[in-house]
Amino acid sequence: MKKYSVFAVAREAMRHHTGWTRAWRDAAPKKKYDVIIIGAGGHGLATAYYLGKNFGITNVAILEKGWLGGGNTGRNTTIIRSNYLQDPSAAIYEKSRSLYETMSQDLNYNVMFSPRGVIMLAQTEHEVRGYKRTAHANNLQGVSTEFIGPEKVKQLVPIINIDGPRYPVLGGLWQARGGTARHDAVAWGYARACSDMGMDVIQKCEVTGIRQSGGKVTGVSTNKGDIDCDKLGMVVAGHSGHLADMAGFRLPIESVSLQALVSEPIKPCMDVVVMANTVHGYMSQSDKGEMVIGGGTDGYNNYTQRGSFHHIEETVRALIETFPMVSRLKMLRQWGGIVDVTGDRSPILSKTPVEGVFVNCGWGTGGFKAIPGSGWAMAELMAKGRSPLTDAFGLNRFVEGRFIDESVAAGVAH
Amino acid sequence: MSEPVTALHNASYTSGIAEVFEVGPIGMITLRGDLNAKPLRKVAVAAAGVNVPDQRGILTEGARGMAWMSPDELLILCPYDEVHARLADLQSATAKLHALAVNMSDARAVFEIRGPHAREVLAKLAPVDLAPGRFAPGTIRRTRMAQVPAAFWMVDDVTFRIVCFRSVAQYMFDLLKIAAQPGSEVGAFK
Amino acid sequence: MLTIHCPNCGITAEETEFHAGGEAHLKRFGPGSSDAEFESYLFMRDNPKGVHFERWRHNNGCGKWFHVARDTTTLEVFGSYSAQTTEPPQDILDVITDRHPDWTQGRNA
Amino acid sequence: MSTRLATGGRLLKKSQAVEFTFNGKTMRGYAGDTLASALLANDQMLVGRSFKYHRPRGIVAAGPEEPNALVNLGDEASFEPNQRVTTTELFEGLTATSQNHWPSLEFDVGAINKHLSRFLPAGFYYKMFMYPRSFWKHVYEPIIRQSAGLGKAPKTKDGDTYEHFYAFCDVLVIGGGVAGLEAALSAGRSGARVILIEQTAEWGGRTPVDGGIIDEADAQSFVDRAVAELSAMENVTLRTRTMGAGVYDHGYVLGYERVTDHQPGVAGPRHRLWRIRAGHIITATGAIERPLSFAGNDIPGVMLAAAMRDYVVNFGVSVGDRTVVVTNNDDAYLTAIALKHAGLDVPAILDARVLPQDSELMAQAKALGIRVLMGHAVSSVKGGKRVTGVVVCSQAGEGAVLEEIACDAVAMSGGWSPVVHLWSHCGGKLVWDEAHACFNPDPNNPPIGADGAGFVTAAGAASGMFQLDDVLNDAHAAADGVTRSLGFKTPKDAKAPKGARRDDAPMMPVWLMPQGASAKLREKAWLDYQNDVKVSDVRLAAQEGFVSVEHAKRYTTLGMATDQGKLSNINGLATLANAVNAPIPSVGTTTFRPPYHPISMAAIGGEARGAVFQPVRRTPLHDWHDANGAEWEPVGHWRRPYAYRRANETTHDAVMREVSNTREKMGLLDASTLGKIIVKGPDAGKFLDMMYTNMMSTLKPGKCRYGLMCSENGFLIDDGVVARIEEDTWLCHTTTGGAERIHGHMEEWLQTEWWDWNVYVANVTEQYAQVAVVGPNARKCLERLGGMDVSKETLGFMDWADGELGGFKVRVYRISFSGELSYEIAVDASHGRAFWDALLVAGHDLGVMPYGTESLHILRAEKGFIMIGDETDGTIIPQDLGLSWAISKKKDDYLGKRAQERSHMTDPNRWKLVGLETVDGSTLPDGAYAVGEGTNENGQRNVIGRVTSSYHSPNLGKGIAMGLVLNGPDRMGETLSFPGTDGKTYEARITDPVFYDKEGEKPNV
Repeated sequence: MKKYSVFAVAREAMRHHTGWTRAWRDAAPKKKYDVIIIGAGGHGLATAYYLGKNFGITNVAILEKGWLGGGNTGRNTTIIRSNYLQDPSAAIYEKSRSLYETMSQDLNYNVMFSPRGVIMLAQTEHEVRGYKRTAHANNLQGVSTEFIGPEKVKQLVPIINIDGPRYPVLGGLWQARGGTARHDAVAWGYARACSDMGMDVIQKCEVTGIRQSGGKVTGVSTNKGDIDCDKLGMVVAGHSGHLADMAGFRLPIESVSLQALVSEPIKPCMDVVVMANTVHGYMSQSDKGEMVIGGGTDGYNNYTQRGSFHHIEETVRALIETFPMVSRLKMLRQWGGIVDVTGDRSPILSKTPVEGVFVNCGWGTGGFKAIPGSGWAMAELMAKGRSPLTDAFGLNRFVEGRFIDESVAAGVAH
Repeated sequence: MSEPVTALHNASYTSGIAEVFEVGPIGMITLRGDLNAKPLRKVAVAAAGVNVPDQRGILTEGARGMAWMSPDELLILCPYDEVHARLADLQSATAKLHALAVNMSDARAVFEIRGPHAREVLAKLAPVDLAPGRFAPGTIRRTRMAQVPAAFWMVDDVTFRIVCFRSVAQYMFDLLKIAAQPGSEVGAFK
Repeated sequence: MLTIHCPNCGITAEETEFHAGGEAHLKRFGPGSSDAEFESYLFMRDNPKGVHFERWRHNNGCGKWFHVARDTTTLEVFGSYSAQTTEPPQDILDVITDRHPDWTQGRNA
Repeated sequence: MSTRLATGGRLLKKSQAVEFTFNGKTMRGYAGDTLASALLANDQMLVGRSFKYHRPRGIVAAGPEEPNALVNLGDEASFEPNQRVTTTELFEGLTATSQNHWPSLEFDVGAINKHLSRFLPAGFYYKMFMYPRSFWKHVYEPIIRQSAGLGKAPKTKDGDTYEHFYAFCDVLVIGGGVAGLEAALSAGRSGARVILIEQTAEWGGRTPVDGGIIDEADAQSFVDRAVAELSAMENVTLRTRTMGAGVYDHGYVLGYERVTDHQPGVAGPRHRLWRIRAGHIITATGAIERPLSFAGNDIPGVMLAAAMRDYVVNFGVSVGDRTVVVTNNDDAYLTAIALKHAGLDVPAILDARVLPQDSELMAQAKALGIRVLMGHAVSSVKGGKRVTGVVVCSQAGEGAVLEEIACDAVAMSGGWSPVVHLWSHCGGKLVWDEAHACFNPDPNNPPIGADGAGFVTAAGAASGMFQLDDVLNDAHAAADGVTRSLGFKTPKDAKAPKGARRDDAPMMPVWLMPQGASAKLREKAWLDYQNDVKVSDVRLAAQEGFVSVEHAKRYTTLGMATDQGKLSNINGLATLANAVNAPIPSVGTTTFRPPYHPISMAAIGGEARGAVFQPVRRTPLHDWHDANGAEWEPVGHWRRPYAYRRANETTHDAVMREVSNTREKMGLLDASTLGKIIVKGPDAGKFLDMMYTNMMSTLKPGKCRYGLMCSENGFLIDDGVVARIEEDTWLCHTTTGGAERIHGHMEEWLQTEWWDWNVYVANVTEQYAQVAVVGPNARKCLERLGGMDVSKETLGFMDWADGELGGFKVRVYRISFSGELSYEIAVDASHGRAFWDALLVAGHDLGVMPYGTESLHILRAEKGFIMIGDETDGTIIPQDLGLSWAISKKKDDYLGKRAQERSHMTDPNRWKLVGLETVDGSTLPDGAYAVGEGTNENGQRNVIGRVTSSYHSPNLGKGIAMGLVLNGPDRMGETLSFPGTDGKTYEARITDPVFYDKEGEKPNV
């Protein structure tokens, strides 16, 4: 693989860039792999990458129904933070965040991780208490966060209105080392590195069946033929329930549409990521200058990658109230992604009832930030049969009532 | 007992494309029960002084009236100062039935929107087809107005009555003022 | 932005008048049930790419619950029916099979 | 130079001159101008800088597809960045400034990037800026960000208002060109309810500009007739300046009406967002011309041929004196002819095609003396900030120079692409049209509506019709089919007007000019003007394996600019297809997402800003609180007084005063926000036994009982006092903000699980103002009001009674959340304020003083009472909180019972509620955790408990707290360490959670 650097770019410029080679090989499936990962999104590619890098398992295929990174990896608002309340969450998200810090160098691919800082606004007394609690927890979890007052918020985010008549800003939970990254680049960087280790990234390869013998996985059927494997990882946000169906087990998952939008680009006006949970507004400014805005999820099951417009309305009015300047920007584009949501809104990284089949799903609205940590932990789980990072995220928690609840109680859909 | 006071002291706004008035207080009783059962219908008619309306219907006669709210719920309208007497009558008349009658007069605020653009003002706030011929007197519509639940009906072809919760009366009034602001005629209803 | 028909008050209105309530026809398991039954009742949800029977409430309207049969991949709606039933009625099933002859009723009902 | 012609300009009102400024320079135009035409009339060809290389940019289009000419418009409260000059109607006093340059439009330092452009190909930033690591955040990224972006960020609060409008129709026709007009006519005549919207201020679209003939008269007369007939139809609504912004599921469409953008200062909303629900949608959205990819096609003065025609015909503006036309189709000949007719010079038409014979338009052009060079192409355009000439070559070759033609403008046409955006938003599929080299809507794969049938039909040019008679027939037939399917009948004799056909020669797809252009030329051939994506970039992407169209788009940023690829998408796709040797349709398109054209955030927000951003719920006593120093706390949509701060008091002082006064004398609390739900019926007792963990069916009428509610998942979700009103009637109190939730919860179970149980519920929360009269003097105060007997004997602790106090009809509950003698009194809301005032008078010399929510919290914490939302967080079961006494052991079932039997719920190691007292009397930090020994496998410090509430108690003179602690109740007296976030560690002893009046004597007097 050709190393990327400013010198390589300069050298290529002299010959009109004719010397660049493919970022990843265009592979056809082999008869058998040690490990097959279904889903070449960020999580699937990262799982494969760390199987190779940490455990030397490189006889790996990553199968992708469409184009790699084409699911939620390429359609989220790229927020990276680890200021979670519960220990298991903080552990895996912080692992993830720390891996993001060195990802560009690890992969020799600039994923533009920008540790610009993330503020979660406290706009009610309840939120103040909640975030102070989180700050205490983070302090003991090795996650560097701080509860800051409204003046500091204003200083970090000059365009914010801290004395809105409705929800004045009372403070915020500040994670200075949170930030954003270039979402596509994460997938591309991992794909390139996996390919370089000899793994096969196979696009337009749709899995149509999970083959088993005696309760153990033997391979998959695909539109490109049957492929054998010893271990199988399902890493297909949004479609996990569908795949589990094929394997013959159920997941505590529902798939819903999550929406996002961007404004037209403007000159830099906001250097940090702001999340206003009371009013449901999440905003950062991309390097291109677009205001990147996260919306809400629909209440109904949906596989269309479209959502209902009233969620966009709710988000936009919240942002106008929080950042008055948004009023005179224009919405450039809105889109949706399918997220899979579990019974406690926390992810599942787990063995399954089928031996050799592992599942990584249920990241809901927060998967992008977890990509490297999730891959790291999933690789360990698949290679060694257990990982301290995934212990708490097993499927058995729904039987035991041992939930990982980051917000409110698991809703009882009756 | 003191004089009853409405949420907004009967505030009004008359400088826009339609006139907005907070009216009331108005006597309102929620009656729940089996609407197909004759005894209950009889009791309801006795209390309201009008017939039991059909699905989504409202019948009024002066200050009295009755509205169909759901398959097991009616709203009885009467003068505010009669409401305790009406309620007592209802409760004794339904003592042997499985039914529930409660006073909701104070729980709500009532607005009246008047003028040729009244339909447009409502159509800015409620996801309801308000074109002439599609919505007319005789129907009550329970829906959402901007961000709160509300119900409305037409008193005549240019007048609406809107009922919402008392706690959001100010919000509703502010909304209606904005929707009726000068220069905001839509001209969508011919 | 869906339109939904409420069979209780006869209104067809946009989604914002309604609240979605998840999978329909769940059987409640209470004390005395097994761990697996109870887990399944609370968390295991049908999540089909296709026909889904689900609960809705007309919360900004008549306040009543009802059921809807809907396709999760096209958002096509096959019909609304009473909440006071443990399975989808035949007329709804007929509409579904009429439009999608290959469809077979799964676990969900 | 570009200038205003003496004649022409069909849209201008020349009697009405308009003055405006651009970059501070005063300019003049006419009413009817767009800002684009007015700028061109003032020879302002250079209007902006591109995104990446900061190359000079001129106006290239005449409609919303314009990628280059974006300006900052207005100032202060009306400032708006990225406004397209082509869609901005000129008005008196308009001020515009150009964007994305420093220090000036003419001299931009950032333009150095254009000299470095060969070092900045597609994806360059993925390959560099990685070392050293810290440089990305501190050096590279800030530079890139500063160089990117377009307009300036608005600084002043928006001064305008916005609104929504809900509209319903059978047929929505989008696009007011001749196709849209004919479709609307046809639909309107059937009696269907029709809405017709047009994004510009004018009806008619392109056809009148292009000199189309309808029914043997000029198209304008058809347009005038159609508009007149439609206006007269009762069932038709017409709207100009209203764009179809997005098509959503089930026939939902956003219409974006710019109500006063063209006349700022006039009363009324600036934008109105129409939320249209249509039975069927007809998209008559026309087509957009494509640029040609040749070197230097981005130099100001190179313009789409049809746009140049628009400027001449509609606005009487010439873009240049000498215009070279370059094309692969007949349509561009119209521009040459129009220019010629306007007295302008057209030195040559470079037509890439080689044709056996001349078509009608070619013959016309030649007859006007225009030199037509077939099989020719542009090798490169000469010029910097303005075109100075073109270098001519053979299309078939590699760019060898045949001649140079001096000119100051180039009109280009690469063919036309139907506007399929709205068709595609909801999943409508496309088919490739070989003849016109474009994607058309596939009528066999429309977007699917609620009934499973297609709900969008494309008509006219938007469906791939390029002959006027085809366009009209198609529009007529589309509307006819749609109205019939909806059950309307079109009059039998109705048929489309006759459009004149033109004998056009076939177009020839040209994706690169010349076809063998060298790498050097390809590096100057722009696909996406705004984002600076060139043919070479797409080729590089393909070479590096980014062969999926989405990969190529994202890698190069093609089509991701503010025009969303309206000009670049097809050219980019074709370039990609060529690079990978695949047919264009197999490469596919990227997904079309709403909006069609950017719409204001303000319009999306509508009226919801400031006072009506969200509903505020006010109690009947709100005004009194507001007038008496209330500091508000939002609780759900309610506002409750946090404390009543007096002059010279801090909020903390106020709270301390209120707490002490309530314990010593008497406090009043506005408890109106607490939910009140009536539950009635023969099965009400059975029902409440399921809802609550307690046994409610055994409560006696006249009595109250504290109850807990759990979710089916076992967690505590609400609590409150239940009063049995009559044999078959209960009143359930909920927490503030819990009323709607719990009412809904009850209805849900009644309607969907136990529908055969005879129970009715009603949420009567807002019927009452409820006041808690609390403290040693409470009874005295009520006795002064006079009326019902409120003595201990008649109305004991946990009793309730109806009666009269001070002439008010009241219901009085002897319940206490403070541990004091306390009455909660409900009175009809319309009398609430008068009752409150009466209490203040009666209690005046008894020390009456209202208290807020913070005091409420401290009073309850002193008593060890739990608070939903403090001690609970959605993960807590009653057993954790020492509330097992409130869980009936006699019941077989209640919601949450089975869940509480799961292994993790019965785990003896669950943390349990205790009191906590610091050893030094200080206040524990809220939310702090108690640490145990060592760390877990993930390196996190082991924790054994946490603080759930913590306050300074003025009555006890020290800090008090509650918390959940591992084996807490068994560890009384032990000291735990709580590291704060302030660097200190707090030591606290485990105690009983009841700090005040442990025997509970005080409320029971």
